[in-house]
Amino acid sequence: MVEIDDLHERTLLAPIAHTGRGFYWAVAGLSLLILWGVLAYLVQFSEGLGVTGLHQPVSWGFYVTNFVFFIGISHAGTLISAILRLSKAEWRRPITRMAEVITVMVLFIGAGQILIDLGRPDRLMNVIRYGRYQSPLLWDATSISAYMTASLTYLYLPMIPDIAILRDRLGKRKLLYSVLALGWTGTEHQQRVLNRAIAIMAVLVIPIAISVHSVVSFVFSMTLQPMWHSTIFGPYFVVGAIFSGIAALIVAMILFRKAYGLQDYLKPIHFRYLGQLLLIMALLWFYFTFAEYLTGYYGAEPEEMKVFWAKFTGPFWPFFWGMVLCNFIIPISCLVSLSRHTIGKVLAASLSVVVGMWLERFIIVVPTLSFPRLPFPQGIYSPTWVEWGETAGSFGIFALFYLLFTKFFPIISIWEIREGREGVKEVEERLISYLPGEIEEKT
Amino acid sequence: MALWGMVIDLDRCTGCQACVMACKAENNVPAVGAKEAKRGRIISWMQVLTETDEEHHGEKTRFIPRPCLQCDDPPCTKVCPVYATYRNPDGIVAQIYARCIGCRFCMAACPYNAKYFNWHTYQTEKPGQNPDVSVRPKGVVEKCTFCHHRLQKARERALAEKRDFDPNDYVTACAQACPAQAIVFGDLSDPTSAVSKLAASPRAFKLLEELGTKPKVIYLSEGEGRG
Amino acid sequence: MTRGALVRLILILIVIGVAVTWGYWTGLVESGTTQPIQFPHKTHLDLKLACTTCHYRAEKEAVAGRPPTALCLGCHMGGDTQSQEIKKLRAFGETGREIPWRRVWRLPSHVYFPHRVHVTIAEIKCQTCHGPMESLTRPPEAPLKILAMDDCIACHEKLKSPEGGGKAAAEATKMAARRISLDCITCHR
Amino acid sequence: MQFTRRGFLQALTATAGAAVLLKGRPSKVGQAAEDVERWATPEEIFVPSICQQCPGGCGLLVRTLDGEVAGISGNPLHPINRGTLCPKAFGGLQLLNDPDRLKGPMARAGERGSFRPIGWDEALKIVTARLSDLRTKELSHTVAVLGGQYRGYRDTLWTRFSEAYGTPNYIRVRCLAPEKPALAHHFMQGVTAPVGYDLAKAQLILSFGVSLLEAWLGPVHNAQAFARLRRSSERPRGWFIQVDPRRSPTAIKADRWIPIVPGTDGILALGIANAIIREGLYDREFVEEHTFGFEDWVDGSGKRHLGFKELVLRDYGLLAVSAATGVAVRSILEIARSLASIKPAVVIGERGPAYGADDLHTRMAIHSLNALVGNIGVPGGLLIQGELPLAPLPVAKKDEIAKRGLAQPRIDGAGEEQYLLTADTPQLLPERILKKNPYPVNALFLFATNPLANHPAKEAFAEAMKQIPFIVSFSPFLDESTAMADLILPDHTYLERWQDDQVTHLAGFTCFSLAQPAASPLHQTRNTADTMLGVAKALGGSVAESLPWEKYEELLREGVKGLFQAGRGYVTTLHAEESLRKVLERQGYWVPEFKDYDGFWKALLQRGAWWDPTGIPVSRKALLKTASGKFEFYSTALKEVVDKAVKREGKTGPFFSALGAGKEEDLLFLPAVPIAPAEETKSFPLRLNTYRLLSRPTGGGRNQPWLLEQPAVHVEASWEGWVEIHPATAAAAGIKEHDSVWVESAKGKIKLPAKLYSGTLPDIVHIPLFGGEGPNPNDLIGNETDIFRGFGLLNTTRVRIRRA
Repeated sequence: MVEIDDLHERTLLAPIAHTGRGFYWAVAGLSLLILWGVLAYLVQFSEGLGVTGLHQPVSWGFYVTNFVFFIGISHAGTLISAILRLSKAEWRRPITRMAEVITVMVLFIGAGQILIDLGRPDRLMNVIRYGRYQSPLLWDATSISAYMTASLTYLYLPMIPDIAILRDRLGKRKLLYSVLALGWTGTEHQQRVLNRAIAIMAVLVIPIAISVHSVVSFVFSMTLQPMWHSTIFGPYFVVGAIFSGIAALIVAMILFRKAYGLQDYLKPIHFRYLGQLLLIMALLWFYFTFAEYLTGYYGAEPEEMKVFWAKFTGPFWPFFWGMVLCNFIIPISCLVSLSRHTIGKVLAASLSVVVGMWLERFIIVVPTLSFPRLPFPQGIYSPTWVEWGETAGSFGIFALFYLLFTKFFPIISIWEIREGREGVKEVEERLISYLPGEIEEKT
Repeated sequence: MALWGMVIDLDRCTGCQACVMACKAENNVPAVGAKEAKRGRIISWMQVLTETDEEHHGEKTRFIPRPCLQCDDPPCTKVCPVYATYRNPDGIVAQIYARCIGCRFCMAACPYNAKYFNWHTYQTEKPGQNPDVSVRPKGVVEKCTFCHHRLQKARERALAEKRDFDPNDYVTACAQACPAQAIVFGDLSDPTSAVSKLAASPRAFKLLEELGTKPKVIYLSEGEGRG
Repeated sequence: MTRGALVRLILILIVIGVAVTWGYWTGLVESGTTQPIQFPHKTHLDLKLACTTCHYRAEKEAVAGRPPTALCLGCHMGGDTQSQEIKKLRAFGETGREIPWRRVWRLPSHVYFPHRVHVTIAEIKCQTCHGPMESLTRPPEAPLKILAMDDCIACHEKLKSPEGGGKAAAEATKMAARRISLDCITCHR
Repeated sequence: MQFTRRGFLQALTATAGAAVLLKGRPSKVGQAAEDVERWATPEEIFVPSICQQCPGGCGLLVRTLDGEVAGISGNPLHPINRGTLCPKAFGGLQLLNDPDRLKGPMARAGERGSFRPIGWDEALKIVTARLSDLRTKELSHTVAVLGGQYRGYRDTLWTRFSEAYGTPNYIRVRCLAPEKPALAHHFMQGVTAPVGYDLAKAQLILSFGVSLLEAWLGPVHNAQAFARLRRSSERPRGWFIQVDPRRSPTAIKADRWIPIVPGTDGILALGIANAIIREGLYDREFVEEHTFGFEDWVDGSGKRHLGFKELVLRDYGLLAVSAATGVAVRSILEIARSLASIKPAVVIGERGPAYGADDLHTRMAIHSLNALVGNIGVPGGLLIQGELPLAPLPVAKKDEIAKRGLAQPRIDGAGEEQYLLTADTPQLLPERILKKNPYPVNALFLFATNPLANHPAKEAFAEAMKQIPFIVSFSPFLDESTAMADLILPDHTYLERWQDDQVTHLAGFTCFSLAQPAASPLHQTRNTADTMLGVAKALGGSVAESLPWEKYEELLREGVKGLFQAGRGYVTTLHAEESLRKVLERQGYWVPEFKDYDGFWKALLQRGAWWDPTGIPVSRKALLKTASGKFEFYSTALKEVVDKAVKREGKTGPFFSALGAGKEEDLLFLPAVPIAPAEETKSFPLRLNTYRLLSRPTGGGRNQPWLLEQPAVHVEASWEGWVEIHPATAAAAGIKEHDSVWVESAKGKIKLPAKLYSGTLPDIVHIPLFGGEGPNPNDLIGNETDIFRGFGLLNTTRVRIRRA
């Protein structure tokens, strides 16, 4: 082990250099979840989707809910980091990497939900061989793969200097880091090119991210089904996605802050800013939800109202009101004042939003299918252990991969922090440039 | 080109389900078994829906036999990512089992719930089945095809016998079986056909017409009234 | 044998094993079919018999089917014979049972392929799909040609196009008021 | 329907060879070892057959591919169904291919219920030895044959076998009524031929609990008639009123549903009569000229008798009727006015199970409405149907043993004492067998019946069967009764055998259907008719001489010759040809179609049926065959029967006592249904009404998954039985939809899922005679029967419910 001189580097590389007992416990726990998921999938693969609780009217359930949810979470990442980066918000520096990793991990898992949901996963290639561009599902495939590529690149580019640090400082995995570092030496030219590339990607990734979730919403809104067929769905989904993304990011930040002792890097101020962002999103989410349901209520189409009342007072009321509680009441009450117990409040709000947003996805997918227009024998959907297993496994895989990532790469960008510290002066200059110049009194 | 359509007279329909069973026998539709049925997975390409007017405490009940409505503007085909379902030139909404990836988007999109999914392997090939129709594997969506294989065979017969195809050679199993002759099948593009004449009746209406799906299954309402 | 050679041998065996298993599994390799009678197609076709002389159902029905025993006996009845195979044939004839031919050519069950249209209207040679059956001196153990959907499509596309459409296409169009179709449900069922 | 016609014509050419092909083809079992694979869509032959899923008698076209059944459709030429079918017909495919079918004969191995397979020769030897042993011991009468729901030559064969062998005990355990004229028709009109209803031409149908669109005789025929009532080009939309305790699918399709307390249909009919008479709406001309007993009358001895009018006006005031039936006075008046003003109207009151204890008078009361509005012998009213002109078979030879055996009383007591008028009284069987009264049963043959599941006295039957030393079952399935057998000689299912069907009900024409085997037998089963011919031959002597046919088809061929020689009717043909023939026949011409019987037989096999549409359907003369030549409100024929019985047994005799001694005597012969006082109902506050579903009217068919999966449309149900409860009743008992509910009667209790159904009176619960696996409503129903016909009372049991 090479001695690492830089204190910052030492702290940030510590999780990669040393592995504690907690890590193994976490891996073991998550592996159990994943094992459950794998087992569930194997059963489902051999027996057919019949092992789930899905049935004739309700042909979509947990998997599609998870799909929308995970794709939603993915917005955390890139979108926040990109926006903060473009707006040159200096407090972003310790956050961006975490956000970007969430995006990449969760995108794969979200896309995987569709694979799990397919009756014939062996024919997945048909989508590519015989794809039909009329189908919103194909738009999804396209935009998600574009988003995957973009966010992977966007994650990777700012990591190059850090990988080079790892290559130089860390004793192990020399080969891996050398390859990934792409010969980074930190020359000025390299710096310039990298910065340019990051900036371009940041610009690119925002429209792609928005398109992804709009397209996900189109899966529902392009049909004629009551409470799906809505023009508001695109922005509504995007807002929800950012909302849940921020929440997931905050949860991840707090967890790693605690686990890896990053208190110096992730300070209450970060959480306060993010908390305020979350508050804004909660209000925005409420606005969209209110508009959506009020419009439906006033239109009072019988078919819409069947689903509407099923959510308000019918069999889905716990989910609906649970969603309102988790997405609005709890976060608002936690976030209005962040002067004290910032981190605790933000964590509570974020956890609540993660749950609430999952409920929201569920409450969008299932009730509409449960109440068909025609007098069809109705059925209430209740998931089986297989669906719970695959859901748990999906979360498990996400957490495990995230954890493993932190064992290979620094979760907080070393060079960006350093750059931030070195660039205080530059920031000062920039600040001054925002302000009106000193007024020279005319004489 | 013919435009195949169906008229179902709800006043004549007795809710006997002969159409349902005829369809099952003709198209090798499996019985899914007690356990699966309880979970709401009965496959019934033709299904008799019972509509009860809640304001009248069940006094006004009607039976609506519902096949696939073979929409001219089908919501299901638009969403299929792999062309496993599409409207063919005859106006029949086709379902290609060998292509279907089982995403069930078409089921979610169909406002008539006319599409059914094979949640398990419900049956394999065995005696007593109709060899003209394949047995569907697990994981694909299936639905009424207007007994398209009968059209195939009728056409092919005409071709082999070197005569013109006669639209009367083609009738669906449900229309053939209906004891009250409430189901009439034929060519909607031919104004002289029985089905066209009935479709012009003042009693005629279409299910969920307001959705603009343009179904080719037309219903005749009950009660007094001409036609 | 050196250790390296042994390892190499084992590796090769594993590769072959995997390939063969995979082949069986995906149906590329089929286990050979043995027929009750070693029927020589060549001998019969050399006598200038047409395929449809015996497989006459191909002209009438969707499936060509096997010829009935009675048809075989039409020629092979009476007189002495040295051939074991003809004796077997006669033995089947005496019991009044059909010869239990095993099926070799088999389309997937979701495909509808009407022989009669292809034989009588389109006048496609049997060999186009079945391969050089006329050269066989004993029954094939496996199909001589394995057809994929693309083979069907290619032919239909060719004939459907105005320039490719020969007599067959014109006739088909006229007779059935329907062109040679590329519509999936024409063949999928 | 051009399609079917063309298809059929092609089928005809194909079937010409079918019979030849099927003849002598070894069964599939024989070839199974050879592993013959089907060569996909091989030779397609359509074979006409007959559906045996219910007594409807529909003609089938069975699609066969190289002898394997691959589909069923209606025979477009068959006059009963004209190419259409009901849902049950398609279950036939699953019945045929049921994996649980018996694969061959079985003999009991040790305990009852365990079996070993044996060969047919051995099995037949066992039966023959047993029968011939009993015969030599002069115990031929101790052999009982239990038959089920079938008709035609299979019935003829069993009757003949019983006679020749020498047993009076050929007893039918039926779930539906025999189609001989109903007693009410017989006593009021004097007819001996079956009576039908011209539903297709009626403008109003008033139905008393007849499940017209579900399980009533010929469902396809009924549905066609209903469709014509509803929509026909030549007349306005007809009216249909359904009186029923339950809003059945029939009631749903009716213009008006009148809920009624079960068993009070007769009272309602008399209430309607009251209203019609009071308002003077009845058909005066018909009543005056063609009826007897309307007004009070004086007989030869000067004794004054009560007339129908006086009876109705005196005893059936609308308030009393309304109180007893639960039908509002206003509704009664409205029905009466509709019935009297819309013509032609037909009142139907026929169904399998009895209306109540006083079934005969209830039916007479309902039927008297037809006379009141003059619907007898007019189009759209009642029809008479002729008998089939089948060739009489040579008289069965009875030797001395047979004669002595036949002289013994029947073990079930039918035709004696209070069961004077019934043909069969299976409900008495178990008790009498157990008591060995009047003699023990030494052998029991079970054919097409399963009393251990389908009879309310099923437990008693089980007990009784334990006493019988030798039981033979012919069932193709190992059902409850068959499990008790010592020997199983499995029958073919109906698509595999030669059979006939003689439809003489409902349709207004006579029709004979003939079916050859459509499929090669799948298993080592044998047509029971052939089995019994074989047994008779082996028994030798007069039994063999009475049943001289080698094969069942020879028997059929002999009987059918009568149709060829009758000089009327024809083998079904295309509609155009039929119309021409009808025109000719109306003018007195009848053109023979066939030169010889061979041609006739071949055509019958190819087309499936013979019929005579131009018999005597609309004829007042043929319909009124009483001594007076009039419709008798006051049945002199019934009086004659009663008087004879009284003369024989005295007024204390069982028959007269059962009729209701002590009643005003005239009331016995008039359609008088007593208005019973309200019952004490504390322990069992609810009434149980059982009913038959269209999908499984005979209660069987648990091997037909399609039908089990979607048995009904009025409630959502699948695979298991259910109990329909009024929402208010359910709420009072704390029962919610799909809850498990215990239904308890004095006899027993069963657990069923609840269906809340507002289509009922609140104090009645309804259970379908479902016939699948699981709880059997026969566990609740008492073994009660009506006095006259001896049919089970399936709707008089009282029950209570509680949440399980």
